[in-house]
Amino acid sequence: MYGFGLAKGLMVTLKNFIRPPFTIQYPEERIPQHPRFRGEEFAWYEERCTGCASCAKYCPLGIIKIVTSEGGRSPQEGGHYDIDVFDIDIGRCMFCGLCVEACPYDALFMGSGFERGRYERQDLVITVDELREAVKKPSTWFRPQLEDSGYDPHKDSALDWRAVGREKWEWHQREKAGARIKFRPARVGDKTQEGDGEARS
Amino acid sequence: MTPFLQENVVFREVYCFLGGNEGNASWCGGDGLLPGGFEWAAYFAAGFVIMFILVNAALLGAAVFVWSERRLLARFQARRGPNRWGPWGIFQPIADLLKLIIKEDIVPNAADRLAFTLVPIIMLMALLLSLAVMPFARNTYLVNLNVGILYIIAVSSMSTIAIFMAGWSSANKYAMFGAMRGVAMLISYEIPLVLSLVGVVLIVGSMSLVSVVEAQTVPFLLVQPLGALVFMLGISAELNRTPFDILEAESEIIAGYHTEYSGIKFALIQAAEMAGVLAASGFLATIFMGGWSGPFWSGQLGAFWFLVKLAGFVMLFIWIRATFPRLRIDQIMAFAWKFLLPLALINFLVTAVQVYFFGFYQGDVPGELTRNELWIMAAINIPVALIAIGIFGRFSREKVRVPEPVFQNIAPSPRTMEVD
Amino acid sequence: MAIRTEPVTINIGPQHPSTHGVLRLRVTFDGEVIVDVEPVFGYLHRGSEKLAEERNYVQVLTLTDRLDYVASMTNNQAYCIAVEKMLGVEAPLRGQYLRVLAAELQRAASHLVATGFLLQDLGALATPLMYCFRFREKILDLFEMLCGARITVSYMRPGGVFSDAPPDFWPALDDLMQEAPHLIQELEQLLMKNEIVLVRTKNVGVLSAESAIASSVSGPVLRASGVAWDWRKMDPYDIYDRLEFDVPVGERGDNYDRFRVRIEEVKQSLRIVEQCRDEIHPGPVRADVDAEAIDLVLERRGEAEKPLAEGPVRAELPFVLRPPAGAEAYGRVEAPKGELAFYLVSDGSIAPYRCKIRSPSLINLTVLRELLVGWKLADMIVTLGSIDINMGEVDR
Amino acid sequence: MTRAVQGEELAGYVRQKFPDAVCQWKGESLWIEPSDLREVAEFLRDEPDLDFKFLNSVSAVDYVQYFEVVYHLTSLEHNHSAVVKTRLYSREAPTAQSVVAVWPGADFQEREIYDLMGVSFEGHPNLKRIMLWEGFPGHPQRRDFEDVVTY
Repeated sequence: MYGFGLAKGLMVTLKNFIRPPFTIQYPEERIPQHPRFRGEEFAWYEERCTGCASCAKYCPLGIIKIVTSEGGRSPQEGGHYDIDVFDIDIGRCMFCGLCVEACPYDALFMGSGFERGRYERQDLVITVDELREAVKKPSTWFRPQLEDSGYDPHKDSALDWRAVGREKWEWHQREKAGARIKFRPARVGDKTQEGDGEARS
Repeated sequence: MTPFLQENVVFREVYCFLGGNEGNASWCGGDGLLPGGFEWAAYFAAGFVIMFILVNAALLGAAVFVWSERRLLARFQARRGPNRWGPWGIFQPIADLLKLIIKEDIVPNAADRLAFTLVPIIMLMALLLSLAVMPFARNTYLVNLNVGILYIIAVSSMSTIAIFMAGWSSANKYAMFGAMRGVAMLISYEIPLVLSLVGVVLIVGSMSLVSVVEAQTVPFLLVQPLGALVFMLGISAELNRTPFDILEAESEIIAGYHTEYSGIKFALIQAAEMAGVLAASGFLATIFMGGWSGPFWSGQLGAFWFLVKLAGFVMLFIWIRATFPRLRIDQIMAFAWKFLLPLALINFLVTAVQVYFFGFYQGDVPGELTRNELWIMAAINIPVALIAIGIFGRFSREKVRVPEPVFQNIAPSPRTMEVD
Repeated sequence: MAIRTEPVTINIGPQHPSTHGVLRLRVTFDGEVIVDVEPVFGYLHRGSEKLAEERNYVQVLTLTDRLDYVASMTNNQAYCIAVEKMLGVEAPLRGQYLRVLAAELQRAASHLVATGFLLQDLGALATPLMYCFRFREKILDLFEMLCGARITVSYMRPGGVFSDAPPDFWPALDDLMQEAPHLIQELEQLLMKNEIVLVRTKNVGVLSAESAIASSVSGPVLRASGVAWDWRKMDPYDIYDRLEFDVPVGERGDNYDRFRVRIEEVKQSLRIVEQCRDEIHPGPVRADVDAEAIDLVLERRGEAEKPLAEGPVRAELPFVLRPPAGAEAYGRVEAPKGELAFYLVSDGSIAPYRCKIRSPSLINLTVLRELLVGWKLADMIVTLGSIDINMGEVDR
Repeated sequence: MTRAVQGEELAGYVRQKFPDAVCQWKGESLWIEPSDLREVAEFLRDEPDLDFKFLNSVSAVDYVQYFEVVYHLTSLEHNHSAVVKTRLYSREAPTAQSVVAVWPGADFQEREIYDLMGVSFEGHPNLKRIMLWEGFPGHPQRRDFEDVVTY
């Protein structure tokens, strides 16, 4: 009989008519974001930053501008560079996160915001003052130490600079102690990996 | 002077309230407000009131239909639809309308201004004229024309002219495509559309929609299943609804004939289209579902029954729109000529034989078929419909055959790995 | 009686609802029938190949996300494979599993988009599109867990993936795998036997196997024409030689076959994902290299130091990669749209000397004229949809 | 696994038919004289042992001294692949022979090379700019291209 395919299609749409919608009412409801979400609201810890500008170098678009000046004290006295300018031009940022990946001192973290709509382009530049004053809820993207501690930027409170570093991270401590150096990298063809640890841990 | 609208309740009340002292005594209780010799003023005032109600009801109905279509379509698509303005977003069409009114009314430089401007008016006019004969409830209609069905068909065809005018005057190739498609398609679909109604006319013995409703002791959907199917498909082609919406196929020709329209003209075209769906649903309900007659209290609840049936058909239109892709122009034409036209002719033939057999014209006065005779006709016509659809569906059998999926399990070529 | 007709030339696009981006087709019609088609490109040309010459190897990765933005994972994968070929490095096993898993999820997502938009082009008013996107959203949620982004993922790195999957990824994947068959079944019920879809797509836009091969067509379009050619089978990269899956092949190469091959491939992709999920084992996800390689880098900079420890020292692949001068590699994957390849040439610096992108969308468009001439306007839209192009990749 | 036909092996085949066409070979690559390109391409496609019916891609690399046009070929029947290159030593008007007649799939790729690299292809049916607009100054993919367009 002809038209059965059409009737079936009608039944499918009817079934979906009865079901609740899958879209959400955005400003009121939100899709739960994963802690790894890469967004704006960069978390920058001035205490950890040496002004080495690795992030600026590795940014594929060159949108991070860093100007440093020598602090008053000598390095022996614990002095370091002062960060005068730390501008991130969000208007051109593509949130690839390479700046975070490049930062050797865990000073820069991605954030979880995505609602930075502005009427002027210059308002899209995150300045150093804004970064200093921001509530620092770092994303766990490329920061396994945060991920291991179970930190969730959407639920937990803001983190202090002492709490975000890699030196607190036990796994890294073991790595520093040489646990990883002995590790033989796995290659295709190795069949000997079964049994060490539960599958897909 | 006896205005031919006198059967209408609203008209009569207004006319008698205002009407002159003379000439209305026969069907008005007493004297009206106006002095004698002013019957014409009462006549126009009463006419205006009734037109005002009807036009506004149609346009408001279009607004409600826009809202409900958007909401229902969204629900079919597992979305939510407009829900910001008012409860459940009910004021959304008003917001849309306000937006469209304050937008610039653009007329392209190369456009034929007069034809371009006339289009929304003609489209809306065609729609509103066709509402004149629709019985909304018992004794609630503008006029009981004895050629009501013919009148509907004739008046609604005027929108074809409007569509062609829009396509031609816009000086836009997309609009021209839409218009050419529209003319080709709409004219083809007129024929099965008219023929599908011939069966109903034969049974009722009158073209008046009022007598069609009164004759329906059994819904004509059962008595005339083929006619109802052909009319439903034909009317959805006339209304440019999926799967026949090639006139304004947004994925092919942007917006079709109204590509260049903006602002209030666009709003009027949309209103005409949307209210057209309502009108078509109303005619479907009237002709095939018994109009205002319901299972009980048909006299008091006539408008309610009518609205329920209308809503049912509107829902069906929306449901189909949410589900089906559209056909191609040549397939649509083939569908009209090779499928709908034979079905309509079969329906016509079978009905004619039945009506003759039941001795419809006995004596001088056309009698009505009894309820039992209608049931017998239904019992014959439903199998006839199924068989006819089956026979004519076979011609497209090869086109709709579903091929079996083919898999080729290629053996993976071995990888030569260097393992250190 | 002969009717005198006059051909009409219409620019379809660059702003048109169904040219899948900013493709412009200069079409000549005779009535509704297409006489000539000429695609015009370049409205989204961003010069990715030139940009790549000024960025280091990891930074180029972020450009690849933007090529085919509905299938970023496979773009990443193709680029990483090319770089790894140049470096002579191979990703560790877990890294390869994660890559394949992500790439197959991406393939499913991309095919869902293609199917949804194909039906949108048929005029199905967004209903199948919404159902497809509902499914795709769930896959994108998984991508967000993996790498913090949904579209422009930048998940993979030369030598593996940037990081292991988070622990909550696996239960979420299990949920998706349980739900997926129902969603696909629903889509099939809605469409595969729908008479209107059948009459619109069957025997329309037929591409013969010979002309498909001659025109370098690849991917589902090639397979729909009856050529069982899938780089995952014929030249297995990553761990595809360990996985079991079938290659769906079309009969005639019409629009319906292309559409059906995609739906079947979604099923096969989910099958692969299931296997990856069951077989994956713990281990590193990013390649380690011998410390000598890093020493070489340091030496070139004149900063060579003594080895830190006795014996072979291994460290993660550094951020700045320097393949040997003169090295070149043609790294390819079977992307959802077809064969996606990166032809990289190195001059020993930190940036590729030349990065040519072999984009399947552009080359698949070669057959467009052949497919369309003689058909109607409505078929043109559907055929274009069934080729499944992405302008980010066509124009690069 | 797709077998890479080594340049030496490929050169053996080509030299039997066209003794002067081969410039050199190294690894997987085979260099061909630009003037013989089209005949060699036809030969590679039609020779049953080689059967390179599928042209993967056409690329051009600017080595400043010369341009190199690279053809990646695959045989679907034998599942092997080859890399054929040709060098064009002209900076002003580098011209290679078009292979569109052999592999129609080269159409857009040759146009793209012409547009971005400035290598023109003799015998191409429709050689004009593809990504950039007509009248764009220079060919941006060249190493010595300087952006003269100001916006």
